[in-house]
Amino acid sequence: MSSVVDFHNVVAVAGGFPVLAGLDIEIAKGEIVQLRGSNGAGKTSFLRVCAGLIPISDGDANVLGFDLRDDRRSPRRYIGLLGHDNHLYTDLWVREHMEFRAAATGAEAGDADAALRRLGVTDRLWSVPIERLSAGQRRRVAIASMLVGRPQLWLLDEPHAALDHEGRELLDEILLDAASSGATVVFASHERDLSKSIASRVVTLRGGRLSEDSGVA
Amino acid sequence: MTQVPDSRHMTATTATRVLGTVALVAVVLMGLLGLVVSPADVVQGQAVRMLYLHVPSIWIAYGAFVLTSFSSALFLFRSRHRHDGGRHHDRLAGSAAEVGVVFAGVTLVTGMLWGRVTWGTYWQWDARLTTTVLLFVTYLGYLALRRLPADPVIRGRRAAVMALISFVNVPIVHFSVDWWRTLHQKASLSVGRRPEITGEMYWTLLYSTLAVTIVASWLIVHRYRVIRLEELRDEEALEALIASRLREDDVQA
Amino acid sequence: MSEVTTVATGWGLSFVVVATYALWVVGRGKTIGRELGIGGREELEPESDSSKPADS
Amino acid sequence: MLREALLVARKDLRVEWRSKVTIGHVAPLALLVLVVFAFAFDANAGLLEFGAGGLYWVAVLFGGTLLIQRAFDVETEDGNFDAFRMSAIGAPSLFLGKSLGVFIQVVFLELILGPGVVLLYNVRIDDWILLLASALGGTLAFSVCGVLCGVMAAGLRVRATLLPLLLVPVLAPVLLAGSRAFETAFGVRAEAGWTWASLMFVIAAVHTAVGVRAFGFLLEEG
Repeated sequence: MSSVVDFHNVVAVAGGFPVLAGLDIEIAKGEIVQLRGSNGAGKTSFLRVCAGLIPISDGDANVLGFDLRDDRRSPRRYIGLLGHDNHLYTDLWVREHMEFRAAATGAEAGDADAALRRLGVTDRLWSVPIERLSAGQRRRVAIASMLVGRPQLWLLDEPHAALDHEGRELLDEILLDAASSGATVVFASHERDLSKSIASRVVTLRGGRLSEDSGVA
Repeated sequence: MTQVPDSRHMTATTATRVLGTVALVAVVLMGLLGLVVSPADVVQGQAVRMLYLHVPSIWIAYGAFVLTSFSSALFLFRSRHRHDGGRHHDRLAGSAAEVGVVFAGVTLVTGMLWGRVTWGTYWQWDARLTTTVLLFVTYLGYLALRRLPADPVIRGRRAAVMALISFVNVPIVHFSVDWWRTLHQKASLSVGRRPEITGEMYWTLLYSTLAVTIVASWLIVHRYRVIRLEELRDEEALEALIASRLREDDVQA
Repeated sequence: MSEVTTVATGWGLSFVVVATYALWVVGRGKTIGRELGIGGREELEPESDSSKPADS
Repeated sequence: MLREALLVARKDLRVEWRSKVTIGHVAPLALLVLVVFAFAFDANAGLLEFGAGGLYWVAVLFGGTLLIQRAFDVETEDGNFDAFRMSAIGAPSLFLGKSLGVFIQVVFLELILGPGVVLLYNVRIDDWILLLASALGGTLAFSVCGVLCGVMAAGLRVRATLLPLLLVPVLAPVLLAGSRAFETAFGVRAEAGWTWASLMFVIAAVHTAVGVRAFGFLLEEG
């Protein structure tokens, strides 16, 4: 199986701080990896480096076959990133936002509707300004925005945060579906019990490096 | 300038010590020539002595801004091929802009005082003064952008783009202000005609330009090295942080 | 203001501006150098005149 | 590229349509500026009529700067620049799209300010074509320069103060040209209106070229 993420001794600096300090990790296609670690361990930064948003200053990093030292842009179109922020235009209606996101990733407007339905955002909410949604509903719209791009590599930062029980199960189901259809999923989460159910591998980061790795299940 | 002192000498090297001495002597000589030896102008009287500072300062300010733009362009488009990631160009752009702003300030001060004597007012909407004041503020903005805390590469790129924007704007500002002032009020312009400078005055002016250029180069070289030191300090702090992250790992693992 | 005073003011102000800037640059270099723990040599012979700025 | 730019512009106009910041906040403020100018000139009809062209552009600058601020706050408040970096939309398209969005909003602002100047300052329009052409050129130049400077200040804590500091010197020639061109169009000055109008188109073209080439540098982290 080819590796989707292949990091060797990666150092990355953001804002004058070494967010990754020599990270070695390899993630294979179809894996569901849960990232753990205390605050500031480098979980978010790892996801952003994978997405090509933070440049690497040392080591070798390969994502989806692209060498991040040469080209941080090309892999992005195959990657879906759900950050801490939801990346939502809060003034827009849910449907308008989704239409824009779909068009921006080259998907059809119909895909946007399907993605919203999949996340359980009902038609009733489509003509409501995102501003008026609850935190959980916003998170669902954010996940739907990501789903619409049909990424090969899913990078999610605390995706379960703000979601209710039903939402979490829904998300787990979506992630399992994605992995079984050949996508790779990496998500950061503190919640050990919950994630046990879907993660095929648990990786712990500490101080910008790999500290524990449960290995491929 | 490319060879940064091997951190033993802080910002001075033998070469720049010599340059500094030369600059000091040149300035003393410039003062003597400009203020004592050269004669007063027939039309302008003593006021002509202001030009020995004013004109070289304009030249330095413009020259420094051109250097900033040139280095910024190299930083943006040529840094891939350099092992330092173009930092050299970035440092040069930053130090030149700062020195340029200082001399643009000198240009404005001397220009206004010259105007006080020649026109009777500190400020005329003279094309050159107006252009200079706009450039002065433009590059103050550029320096403000450089001072913001940010990743050095991000900050360097932002500043470099701003330098390019400012640079393409220089001729636009120049021509528009020039047009503006020549399209009407022709009279006020001819009142303030700069004198025909010949003979001793000419040589004094030429010499002053040389002296001020030496001073400016000394300043740019030293500012460049201070920026280099700042970067060294940041790099050292970063290495310490990386080391502490590695220890953090050992202790807890 | 007479012409002579004006000229003197102009030269004086310019001198002060450039000298202040030059001293600031040198001072900043020394401060950071000391933070970095380099340039101990400089502290042994602080009167290195030529590293002092020249001004106009 | 054009399709993507239109997509971005349409999104920005939708955001405006839903939030009504231009119409609701910026336009009334800009009108108020026109009133305040009358205080400054002691409501001297002659002075106001003569200065109307310049005052108009100063009001546009004031309102437009707020618009540009807003156009980038929309992008940074929920990390939307990250979404742009991850999307298929290239930096040149984003630059053109944002500029187009700002342009259309500034045109709206001017549709309110224009009649305001005519009515409040008792201006008589001599040359409609020159007026419209210079308004078009000035607004284009304003939009592209504004977006270029706007992205540089975007997301920074000091953005509210930094943006005008960067923008106003860059726009100084536009203000100069716009004022002179309008004065000719208002018939208070008999010279070179068209020269000034064309200068603004040149400025717009030059900065568009810079923006298309350089916007990518401003979007990436490192």
